[in-house]
Amino acid sequence: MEESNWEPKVIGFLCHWCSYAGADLSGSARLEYPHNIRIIRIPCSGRVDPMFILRALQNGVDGVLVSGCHPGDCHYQSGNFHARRKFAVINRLLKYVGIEPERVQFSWVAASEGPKMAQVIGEFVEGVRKVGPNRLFKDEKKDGE
Amino acid sequence: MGYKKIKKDQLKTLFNELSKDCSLFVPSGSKGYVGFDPWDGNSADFTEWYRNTTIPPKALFFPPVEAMLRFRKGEAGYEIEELLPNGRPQIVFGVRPCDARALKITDTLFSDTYRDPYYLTRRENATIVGLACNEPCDTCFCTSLDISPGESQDVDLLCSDIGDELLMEAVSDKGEDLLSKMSGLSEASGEEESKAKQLGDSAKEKITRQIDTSGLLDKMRSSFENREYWEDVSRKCMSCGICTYVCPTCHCFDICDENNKKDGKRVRNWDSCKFPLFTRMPMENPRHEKWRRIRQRYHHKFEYFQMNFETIACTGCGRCIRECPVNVDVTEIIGGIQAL
Amino acid sequence: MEGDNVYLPHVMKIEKVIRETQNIKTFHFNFKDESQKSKFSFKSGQFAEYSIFGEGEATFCVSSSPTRMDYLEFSVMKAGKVTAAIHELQEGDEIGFRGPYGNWFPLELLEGKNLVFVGGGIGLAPLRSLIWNVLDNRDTYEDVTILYGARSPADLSFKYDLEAWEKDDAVNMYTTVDNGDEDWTGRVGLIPPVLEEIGPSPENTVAITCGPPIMIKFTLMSLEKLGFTNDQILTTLEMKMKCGIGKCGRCNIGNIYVCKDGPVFTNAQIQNFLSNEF
Amino acid sequence: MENRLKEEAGKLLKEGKVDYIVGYGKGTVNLRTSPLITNKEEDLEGLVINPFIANNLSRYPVELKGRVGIVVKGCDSRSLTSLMQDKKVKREDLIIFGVPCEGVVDLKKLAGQIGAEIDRVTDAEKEGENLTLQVDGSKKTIPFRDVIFDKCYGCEHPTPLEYDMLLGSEVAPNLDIEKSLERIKELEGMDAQERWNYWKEQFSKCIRCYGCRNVCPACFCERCFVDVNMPQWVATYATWQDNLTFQLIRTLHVAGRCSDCGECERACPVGIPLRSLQRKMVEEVKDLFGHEVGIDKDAPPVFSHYEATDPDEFMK
Repeated sequence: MEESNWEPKVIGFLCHWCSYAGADLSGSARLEYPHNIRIIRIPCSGRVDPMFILRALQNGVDGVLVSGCHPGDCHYQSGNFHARRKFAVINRLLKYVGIEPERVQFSWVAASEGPKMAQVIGEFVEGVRKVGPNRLFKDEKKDGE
Repeated sequence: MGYKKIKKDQLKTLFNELSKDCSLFVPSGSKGYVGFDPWDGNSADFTEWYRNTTIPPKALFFPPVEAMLRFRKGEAGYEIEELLPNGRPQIVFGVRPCDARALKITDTLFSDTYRDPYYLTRRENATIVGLACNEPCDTCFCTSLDISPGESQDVDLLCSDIGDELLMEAVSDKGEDLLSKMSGLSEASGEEESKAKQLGDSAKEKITRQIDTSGLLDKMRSSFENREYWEDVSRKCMSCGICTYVCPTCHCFDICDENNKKDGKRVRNWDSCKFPLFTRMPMENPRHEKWRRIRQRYHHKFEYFQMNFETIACTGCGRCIRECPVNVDVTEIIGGIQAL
Repeated sequence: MEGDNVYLPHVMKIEKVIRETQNIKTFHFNFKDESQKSKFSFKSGQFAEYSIFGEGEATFCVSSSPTRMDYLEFSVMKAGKVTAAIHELQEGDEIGFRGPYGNWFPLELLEGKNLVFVGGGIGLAPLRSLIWNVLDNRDTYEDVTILYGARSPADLSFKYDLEAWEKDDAVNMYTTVDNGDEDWTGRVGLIPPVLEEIGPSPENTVAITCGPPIMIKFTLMSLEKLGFTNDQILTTLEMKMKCGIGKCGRCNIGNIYVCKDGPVFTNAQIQNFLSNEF
Repeated sequence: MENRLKEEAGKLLKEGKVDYIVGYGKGTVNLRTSPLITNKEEDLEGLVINPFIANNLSRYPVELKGRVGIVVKGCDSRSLTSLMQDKKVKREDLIIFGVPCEGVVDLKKLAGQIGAEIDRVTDAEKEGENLTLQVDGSKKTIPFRDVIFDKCYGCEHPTPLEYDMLLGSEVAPNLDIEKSLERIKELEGMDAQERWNYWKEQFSKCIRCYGCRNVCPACFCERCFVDVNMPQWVATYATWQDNLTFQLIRTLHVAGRCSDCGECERACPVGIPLRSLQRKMVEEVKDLFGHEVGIDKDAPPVFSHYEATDPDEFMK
């Protein structure tokens, strides 16, 4: 893709009970958020396996946003608390191996926070735009014989 | 065929020259382990430190992963494109006698009944330049398998390190041909020839580790049902694939597709009988238990391969002993079988 | 696709999908490049490597008869990644196919003999290739007896074949299920005791059996009781395979490679090596 | 010490208190030791304790059915405790022989130090602060601290925390954290792109032998995610992309369980500096949750519980 007209393509893993509803709300309130995001609804942020994030990046998306209910608001009581521990180490590890922190982000957005969801997505996409297309897993030279 | 020689400080020039028309591979430690790497024009000083590689030269002919074909789905359905290795000639410089023998062993397998075009194309395009061992490792036991550290009929051209110079002798027509193309060589004297022989003999003496192959076929057969023995010797094994991947004769593989239905490659990759998944079928797995897998590995090398191809599929290179994280030792296991 | 690269698959077109049971499907398929078809031949008992591009290869026998070359057939039980993808196939889809590999049922040894086929579940697939082969040259063979069993009426595969053989006066057809249901009026019972009840004479007879390991085990015992010698029993073996040509190293039982030296063995051969590994 | 071990281990087998003894025996390769796993009393004569007992044996009791008498160093004992926390082994099924550890010799380092390969060494003995060697027939003395594994410099618990019998007297930590984290600091000094390229290069070497996974006591999954094919998370063949993804996920799976025993790195035949990933996570887990691996066998595993006050300044 030409660098000049490149648009970030990002994935959002949003929890069904809060962030997904939040995105829904921001949509129905006609709040604009960038269409660069493809949203995948998940039952709970606790469902997010680090594999999802790495596979998405390996398959070429430019950024991954994971969003769930605020601590204390989990539909399953503690899913997001457990998720938070995981996210904390994922965050540190990915940064350590050299994945730009802008590419992988975690957030808490409640069902009622339509504007916040739009804002989070907007800022996230801008952050990804700043670091450019994801070439992390690309081979430099064309493989093959 | 007379002996030629080259000064070691001329090797760099020689390598630069050889690598013009072909891919030249030499021992290198630049990646953090010793392997055959493409000649990079830098240092040809491996003769000073090189004993053997961690990854055997089989990897140049039967790589850990290789693309076999490409499939593409277009308007008219799937199209298949064969991906054979390019025909560029290769020279592998510095192959030890054990590994040269190992290539002969895998040759038989890959040319038996059905030709394996991937392996054989590379082999046909390759010239193997051997390097006799002056300093075998304490894990070596090639002499038990009819291999001499100082000689080899399995290479195309054999070098012997006689100090400041390498002595060279053509073994095959390919080797003769290569030798005739090399510049910077001079004739070797009879004295130097005998020095090489002497070094070879003393290398032979340095090898103390051994296995006893006499009557081994029968012993293997009768040890097969000795479950207690196999359970005992396999207890410390961690079921990783190191021994099989560093083995110059292990050749088991898997065939996989890239996860892309529209445009992807079918690849062949190393696989290992040490992994439980190797033989797993949906309903059952004949080698689910570790001791069965270990038994398969040693029986394959020392019994089945010998029955099918008249040679033991082990050359005593000692890599499995050196690299095993828990020190499973093939000489101990075969010794144990002989003592049963 | 010319040349001698044994790993290159032919592209095949699926012509028909038949749902046999809940987890077994049969596929009719044909060469996409028709010029390849005339060059192709196989024998009953041989197998091939079938692939779904992007998923991988899997091993199945060719379950149609070489006497009927309008199309080829294979049958698949859904069990893993590739078989699940195969079960998704629709008419017109394309698959990869390389083969045939392995040995075959020795027809010349069966000539002039009584034949007893004993099949269980999807194990009828390789047998039906041979059965149709035999029936298409009916005069060459003596009595033909077929015993087929499955766990339940719903698990019976190839019902169209069973029906045809049932109607054929030149075939002694027996069908049995381990457990019947309210609609089942046929025989109920495990294959080995039913076999003993039918009691085929071993005189000038060859038994050919294929099915799940446990069925094979007890069927062999029943055949022995009936007086069959190991040379009179043929079976096909199943092992995990990948290359199909004796190189990849997984399907061996002792020094015998099921893909290259089999998959068809006499019980005498099996007795020689099976006591070995399993 | 060795004699006491042999005697006590013998008693355990004789009295039927354990089914197996898991310790160290003399290896078949110069200087190396090898796991000695046995249910036969006569084999116990081969038990050794010396500065070359590199293996972490704590994985074996998970696989062995029955009760086990096991020899552990400091780091190994914490792996074992972590396995207790994950309910992979039961404390009551174990008789633990603790070995206070002053460090284990890294044979690669030793070879570098003496400028010769290990098979030239005919004899090696720790004498006080030094290692005395016979190299090609001549005596050499080198400071012991110069040839131990990097992990040993960062070892805060050289004496096992959990044991039934301590073989020898407690050893106080002799820390040189900086030296232990040298490579990690070096990596942290690079920019993101350089770091990524570094790992990319390292994992281009990986041949997927799974040595790292299979020697790791924290890798106890019945079926590893790389061996799962529905869905196929990671290709089974080696590409640097999948190799890296595999190792990153593995690193996350063992985070909070890894005691920095360094076995992964020692096992790796192609020399990938795996400890630089694992040890980094040890630091992070400690920093984030104040959790140190294998300290309290009754505590829940770090990722199966949480605190309301866990850090989340990284969350938006």
